Amino acid sequence: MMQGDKKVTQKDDLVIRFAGDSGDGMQLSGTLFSDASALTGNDIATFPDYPAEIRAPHNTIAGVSGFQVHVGSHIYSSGDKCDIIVAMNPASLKSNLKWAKKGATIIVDIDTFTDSAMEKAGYTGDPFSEELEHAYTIVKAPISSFTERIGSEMGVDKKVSEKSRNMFALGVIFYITHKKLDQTNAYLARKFAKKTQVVQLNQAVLREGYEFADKLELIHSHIVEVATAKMPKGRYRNITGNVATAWGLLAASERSGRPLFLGSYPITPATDVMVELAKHKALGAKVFQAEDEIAGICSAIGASYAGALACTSTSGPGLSLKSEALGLAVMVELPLVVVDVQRGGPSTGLPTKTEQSDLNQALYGRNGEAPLIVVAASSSANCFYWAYTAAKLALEHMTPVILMTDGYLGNGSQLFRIPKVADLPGITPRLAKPNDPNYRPFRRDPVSFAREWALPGMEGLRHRVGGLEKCPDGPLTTDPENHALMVYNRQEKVNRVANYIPDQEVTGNPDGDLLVVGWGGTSGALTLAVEEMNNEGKKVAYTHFNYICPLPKNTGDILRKYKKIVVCELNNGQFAGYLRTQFPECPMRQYNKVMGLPFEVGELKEAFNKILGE
Amino acid sequence: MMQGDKKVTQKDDLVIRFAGDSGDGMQLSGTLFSDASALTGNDIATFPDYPAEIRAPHNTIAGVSGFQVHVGSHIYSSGDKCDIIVAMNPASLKSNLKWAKKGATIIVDIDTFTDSAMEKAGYTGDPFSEELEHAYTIVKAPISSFTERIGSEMGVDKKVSEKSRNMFALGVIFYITHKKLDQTNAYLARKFAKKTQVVQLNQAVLREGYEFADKLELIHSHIVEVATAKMPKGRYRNITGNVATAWGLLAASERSGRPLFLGSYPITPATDVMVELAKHKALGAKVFQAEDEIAGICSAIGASYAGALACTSTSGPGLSLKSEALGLAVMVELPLVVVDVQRGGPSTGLPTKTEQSDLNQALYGRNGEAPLIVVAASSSANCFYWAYTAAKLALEHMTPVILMTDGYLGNGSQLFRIPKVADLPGITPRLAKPNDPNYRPFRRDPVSFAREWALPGMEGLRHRVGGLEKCPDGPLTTDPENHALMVYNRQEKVNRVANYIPDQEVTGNPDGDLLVVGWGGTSGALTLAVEEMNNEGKKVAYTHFNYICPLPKNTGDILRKYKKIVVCELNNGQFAGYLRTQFPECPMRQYNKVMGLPFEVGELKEAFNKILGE
Amino acid sequence: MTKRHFVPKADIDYTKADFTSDQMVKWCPGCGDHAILASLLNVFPKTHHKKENICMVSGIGCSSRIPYYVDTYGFHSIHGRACAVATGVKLANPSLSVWINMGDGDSMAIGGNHLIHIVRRNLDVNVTIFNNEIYGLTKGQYSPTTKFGQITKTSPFGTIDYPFNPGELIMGAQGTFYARALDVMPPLTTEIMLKAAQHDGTSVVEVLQNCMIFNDKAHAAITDKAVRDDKIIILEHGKPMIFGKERNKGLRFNGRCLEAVTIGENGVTMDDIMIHDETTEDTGIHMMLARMKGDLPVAIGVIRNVVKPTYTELYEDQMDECKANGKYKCVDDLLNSGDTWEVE
Amino acid sequence: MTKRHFVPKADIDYTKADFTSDQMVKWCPGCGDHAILASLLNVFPKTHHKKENICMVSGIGCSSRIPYYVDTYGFHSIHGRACAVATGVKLANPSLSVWINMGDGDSMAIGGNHLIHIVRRNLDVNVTIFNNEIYGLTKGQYSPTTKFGQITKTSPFGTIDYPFNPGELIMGAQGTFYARALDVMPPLTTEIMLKAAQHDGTSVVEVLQNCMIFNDKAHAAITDKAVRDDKIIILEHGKPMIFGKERNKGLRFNGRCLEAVTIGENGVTMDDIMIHDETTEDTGIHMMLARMKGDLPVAIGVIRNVVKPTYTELYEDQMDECKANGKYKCVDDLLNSGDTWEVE
Ligand SMILES: Cc1ncc(C[n+]2csc(CCOP(=O)(O)OP(=O)(O)O)c2C)c(N)n1
Ligand SMILES: Cc1ncc(C[n+]2csc(CCOP(=O)(O)OP(=O)(O)O)c2C)c(N)n1
Ligand code: SF4
Ligand code: SF4
Ligand SMILES: [Mg+2]
Ligand SMILES: [Mg+2]
Repeated sequence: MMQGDKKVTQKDDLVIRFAGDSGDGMQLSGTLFSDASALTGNDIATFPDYPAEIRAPHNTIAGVSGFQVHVGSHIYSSGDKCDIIVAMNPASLKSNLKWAKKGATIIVDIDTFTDSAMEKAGYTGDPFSEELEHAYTIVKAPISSFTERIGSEMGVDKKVSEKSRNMFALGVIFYITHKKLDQTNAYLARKFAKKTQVVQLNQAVLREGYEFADKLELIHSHIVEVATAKMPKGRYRNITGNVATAWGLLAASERSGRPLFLGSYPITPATDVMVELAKHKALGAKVFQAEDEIAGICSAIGASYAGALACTSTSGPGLSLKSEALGLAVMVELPLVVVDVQRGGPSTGLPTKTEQSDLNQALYGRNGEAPLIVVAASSSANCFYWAYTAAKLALEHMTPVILMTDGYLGNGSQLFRIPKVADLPGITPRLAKPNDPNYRPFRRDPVSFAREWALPGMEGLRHRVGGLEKCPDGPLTTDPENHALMVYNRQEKVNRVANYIPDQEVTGNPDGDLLVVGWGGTSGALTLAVEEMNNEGKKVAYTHFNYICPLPKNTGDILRKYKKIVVCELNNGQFAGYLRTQFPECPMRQYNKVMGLPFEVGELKEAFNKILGE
Repeated sequence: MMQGDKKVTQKDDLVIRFAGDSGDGMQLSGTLFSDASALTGNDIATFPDYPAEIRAPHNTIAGVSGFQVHVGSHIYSSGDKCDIIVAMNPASLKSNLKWAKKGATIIVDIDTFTDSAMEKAGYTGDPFSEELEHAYTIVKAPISSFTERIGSEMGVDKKVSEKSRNMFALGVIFYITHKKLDQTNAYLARKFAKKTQVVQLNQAVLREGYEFADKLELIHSHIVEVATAKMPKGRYRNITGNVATAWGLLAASERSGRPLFLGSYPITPATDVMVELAKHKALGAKVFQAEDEIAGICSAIGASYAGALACTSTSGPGLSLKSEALGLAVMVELPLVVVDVQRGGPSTGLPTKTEQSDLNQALYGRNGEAPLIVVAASSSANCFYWAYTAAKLALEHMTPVILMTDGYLGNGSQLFRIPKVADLPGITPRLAKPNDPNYRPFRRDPVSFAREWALPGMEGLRHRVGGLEKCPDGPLTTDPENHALMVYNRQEKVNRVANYIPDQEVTGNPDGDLLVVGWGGTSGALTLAVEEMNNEGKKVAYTHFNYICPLPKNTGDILRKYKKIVVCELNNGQFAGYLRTQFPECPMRQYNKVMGLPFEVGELKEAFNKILGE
Repeated sequence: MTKRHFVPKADIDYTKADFTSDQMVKWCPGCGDHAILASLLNVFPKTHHKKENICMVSGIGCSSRIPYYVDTYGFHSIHGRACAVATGVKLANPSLSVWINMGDGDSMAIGGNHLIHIVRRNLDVNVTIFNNEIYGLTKGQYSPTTKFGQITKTSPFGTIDYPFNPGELIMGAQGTFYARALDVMPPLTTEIMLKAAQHDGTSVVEVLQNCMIFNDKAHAAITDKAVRDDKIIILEHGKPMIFGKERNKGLRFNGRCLEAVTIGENGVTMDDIMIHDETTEDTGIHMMLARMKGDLPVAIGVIRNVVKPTYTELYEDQMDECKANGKYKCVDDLLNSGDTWEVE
Repeated sequence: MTKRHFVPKADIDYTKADFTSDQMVKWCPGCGDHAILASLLNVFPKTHHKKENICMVSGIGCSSRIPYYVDTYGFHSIHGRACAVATGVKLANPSLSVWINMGDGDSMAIGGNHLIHIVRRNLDVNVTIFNNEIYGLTKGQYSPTTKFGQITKTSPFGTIDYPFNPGELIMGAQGTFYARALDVMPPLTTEIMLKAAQHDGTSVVEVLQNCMIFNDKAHAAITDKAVRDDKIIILEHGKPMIFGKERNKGLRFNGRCLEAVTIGENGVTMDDIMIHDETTEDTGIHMMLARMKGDLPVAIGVIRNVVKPTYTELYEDQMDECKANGKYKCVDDLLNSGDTWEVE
């Protein structure tokens, strides 16, 4: 089909955004495209962009739902601005044009540009002004009518065939990106196995889109072939951060021998961690959908007392509600993993947008001196490892651990190199020995300061725990010295975790003039920005934190080496503030963004260049 | 009665501790003594020391309840170690001896030292060892038998007369402190007005104690007369911090014209704020005892929306529970006063002990960027002013304000110079004008950045508020720029409060070599320690913070002036950490104590001297 | 104590349009919430309350967006806390007519405690529960009212949670007013809501609502036009409990519980049919009515409506009494009360 | 589905002493909690459950100190959260016999939501509510069960809050077992608690308890020896509802509600007296029984005790089924499921 006279440009990476009404199936198009790309050797990352409403009125801006795919040779994030945008109706075009790169290709379903739809989208004049046509390559595809026609040829009702419009757009994209349809055809056959007509319809529409593009001269000079990735050997899959988190916990449960318990309550964007775990009763995962977040964490604390690898998952407002019980977990020194998939705050805030503004709450949001471990994942795929690590630390150090991810990581997807569970680091829970006459509830390991875990049902270890201060032997006491000692011990136990974690690393150009500091979900854009700058001859060092509390032991050494430090985060400077409490001697600049959006490489480079120039 | 041949020593101050079983009426003896002292011109401070149990078994250490009184010429705190201790039973002696100064006078009810009571108290040998008799002046008073005898003479049952044992001890103390009984006799007559027999019995026992002392030669060389205070002119009363807090809120309500609403849930040591306000329906105070802390704050937020001066009072665990709703209050930008009477943490911790470890939670314990105002009272009496100020700031800046006090301030009492409500600074709530066509929910005053307050019921100002991000005009939006703007505005509004508060002051010797920094409830011991050191020829400067967030504008200027700074707090260094986030350039030492107890002057001086010597 | 009414009446007659806000309604097309909103907009003019004195309070959920669509004062609070926020609104200003709107999750999962407590206190507010038996806004997890065994996002193998019956819960919490309505019968819903508004005390109206995206047809087994007449019974105070297409079925009390009978069969006459009394203090029969399902028709309409002084009245009476008898007339009086002394 | 029992039996016979801990009991002398503790200590040996498999869970309050006084595993959690913590304990390890102990404030003020939800789910645990109608540990504020109009620390002019009736609340929440006991009748309490322990599902025993410091004689009007026989009725399943010193009074159902009658007067015979059936699914009569006061005697004993599969059983059955039928046997299977590919 593909004729030899067409120009195919090679590119390192490509960003495509599929945008349409909430019901238009943009998420599916995007997923199919990214899966096909991955299978043909590209690295990928994806990110969905939902509205807060489930299905706001048809053709309104509020109802637009997007899905962005970034494919290429080495992909750290789902990308900033787009090379290609699909807009299934006027509202999608209107609200997504701001994401287009200069000269981007924009594919619209021209059939949807009726007067009433344009008015609903807020257009007063012609959406396709001369400037617009000049600035972009606009492909006006008659998607609705073509799809309807194919449907009617197959005797399918318009209401049904309409649902395949997304396949047309996908076909166009496949053509433009110089890819084959086989894999997607196979997927469609698998997915709708029992509905032959649906398979046929979708496949036909897909092909129609592809052929439409083939006939469109306009496009011929815009065909791109994206470089494939050189990835370490191994078996791969595509995975979202929330699923990776769930699987990491499952793996930790299997390796530690402690049955998994999740006590949780739905909340965007964390719900999918629970939804995923709820599927895996066969693997022994017990999921309890509690009546609220407080019952979620309290049930987890109870389960932990009873011997489970206990977890609770939530987002900002839910973490707020868990504050009091987190203090209890600190006090009773039981293992507990709290997953916080951050979103835009404060309060209900921007539930479907991403942010890193729960850090302060994770570090400090409890009454009294209530130290605990905080770690953060930095990519959708490594949510798996950080969930695993969080569980390992909780079980081995007998303490609650907060794992910070965010909506961007949680909903976004990435390639994931599948590990063997046996190859993961071992986990040894600190179980007490039945009938040990020396067992005392708060006796500590002299090295780690962790206490032992005696489970109800074990013989000869009956004891009581609780939120009131206790002496190391167990009973209650208000003795001043004892309180001072226990406060010290609980803090020291967390501090000593630093002895068990690897050193912090510096990447980019370690001898650079500027140290870029990041933490958590921003590593994609930061890595790329630093890489590009070093490629451009600037000298920039970069260090990204996953261990937040305690910090790796060499953190101070690193920070003290650089004259210029910039701490970059999607909040008003919470990590920077935290670093200052520990390393006040290191002057730090901040680069902050609180817009419900991830960093863009461009803005980062601009900021770093400015600092270098100062 | 008082013979001329006895030696009366003059003293600047005196610390007396009354200790007995929970039911022994020690609180009453203490209060009567402090009231009598105040009326005779002494400055005073008191502090009760309850067990966590209501009435643990008779004669056990767990059941001992204490009440400490500090009287003298200028009193900043309830004192460290005691000059006089009353111990009504063996357990009281055993558990309170650690509070005795060298050479202290100790009065015991010798009748209670039965074998079984001594055993219950944990004594194995004689409680009155030779060393003990040597180290202290021990007055073995037959309090129980004398009291019983007087009772039986009056035909009163032993079970009833027993309750007057505390009066005997008080009589002895009155003698030793060279005071008259008149005032207390009058008080007893007033208090039990309807029970003549009780009045007569109490008065008789009181006199008996006094006369017992008069006959005891041992005591004659230990009579002390405490210097009276030189206090500013005015009308005075004795007041606890919790009552002062309640009254400050009442005064703010009256001055602002906004009816007071308190939505709260009982919790030690904050309950008395609610208990006090519940009495004042006549003054228009609406108190709502909610089903939990969350309903407490949420009802207050609702009341604030409806136009009240809305408040909620709690302690650490309750503040944790209020985290989520506090975020809502930040988002809807409504006035709200949250009183946190801190206690020992984490978790349920040490409910009846004092601590300053909720600061981090007050500053940071919410999801998202959720700035608010934090202020702290520093004496039982000035709880009145800080509650008033918290309300003023909330109403004038349209924001939640957290007022930090603690168990020490809240339960302790002090002299309070009664102000005239009309003399307090005015409060002008930012009420919108009915039917103002320009009213927009989040339109801001350009100077303070505060929004206007439109109350349901007002004509022409209908609008909606809520926890989702909104644009200045009111409607919901997820627009990135708008979010950035609103986050900025909310922060800036709090930052600008610094333009409305006085400069931070330095006391002690401002040219000192060391700057002592304190905040909140520790000012008594810190002031005294600094004063004593300066009197001893050391040069020590002192600055005590009541405005915590935002800090006074000159804070940095002050901190940068000193080479040596020590931040003293009853936690692991939360205020120090907070200062470092803002003034990382100022190296700060820390002096911390987490024992459920206030600072002692002695330990502070030792620490400061060490730093000076370094 | 005489009955007190606090909410001022309007001196003009409003229409539905007066209460319709300028905000775009963003529920899914076909969502049952649209009909409930319409019913509410129809009720407000009938209450004759001054528009400025109406305040809508909600939590978080699809249904909780409703304050944006009503042109009154409104507070879209946080998940589960609508009752608590509304309590403060009403106590601070009893002259407001307060309407609380919540989903089944909002009101009975995270918000369950505040719901039972507001009901126990009998605060004078109007509660509407939008019961779609699912968490809509978070995309389809089971709620405390989801049917036993149902497959949802978080129950891939079927729920094992027994659902609450909102009516039973409300009455167990000392509720004075409970009614059940259907999104598909808006005029009846309006009528029921008006009775709720007229009730002094906490009125709870549970509306069976369809979420066509995540729990479509959850109530279809009783609301479908084809079966509705036989599957529901519309209760009316003082009237016999009759139902059925032919209106020949009724409810009879057999000494321990209710049973459905056919008039004219097995010797059953109209005299056997129980008369609905919404006003009996005892909850026994009302509980039986609220509980009906399966062989018995689901009860629609006002099930319970009893008179009891409201929290608002009791509160304001106590305030007035204290103000009349209080020792202190101003804060200066208080500051100077008890033991004080002058230092010259 | 066959009934499953998870808690292992002990192979020795325990005595009360085996369950008595070495910690000093710190309640006020004369507090009703002492008697309840004694009853509990007497129940444990009778359950024959292995001592190591008993776990006491409580919240915060005077009553919640109880785990320290029982020599088993125990968790003294935070205020109001005992039910939630216990849910995790029991779900994680169904072989534990879980006892939840709470005060009236702990269970029905701050903890009200968790209480109604654990009851709704019918989790197999034993709940004891120590109802002294006051907040004891915080020194005397009114609780959700304090009598209307009572003067307490926070209601100096009398409360205006209508109290919950715990039995009604539990049954409104779909409770399968509810009983009422008196601290002053320890043997009866032990008997009732044993029945509670034997019930499969959530059993709730409300014990009317005296706080002699802050709410002395709160229950005296029915518990005083002088009046007790006439003021309470001890219900027994299958037996007529008889009470009174002369055992000549009884309860009759009049078609709408219960009334107290005297046998032999006005033609009343034993046949008129209602027979107690704790097992009827319908809650109507049980609600009437739980609600009795004033002219009617307060019901003591097991009021409701119905059979319904427990959450524990349903949970474990579903787990077992999934394990038997699940596609993945280990996490490696899961990681490699679906679309994956090899990079060489
Ligand atoms: C503290 C908190 N927890 C969880 C959520 C997430 N959340 C929002 S709405 C909702 C439930 C919605 O269900 P329902 O109340 O039945 O309302 P519906 O959408 O069905 O109308 C949940 C769990 C939240 N916003 N805040
Ligand atoms: C989060 C929290 N809020 C409040 C408290 C204070 N508090 C402790 S016990 C209690 C109530 C006690 O009453 P109840 O539950 O009836 O138990 P009782 O003491 O009467 O046995 C309260 C309010 C607390 N410890 N934690
Ligand atoms: S998701 Fe369901 S409840 Fe929510 S708006 Fe759509 S149809 Fe209505
Ligand atoms: S205060 Fe009351 S409930 Fe608490 S221990 Fe004392 S008597 Fe018992
Ligand atoms: Mg719902
Ligand atoms: Mg109680």
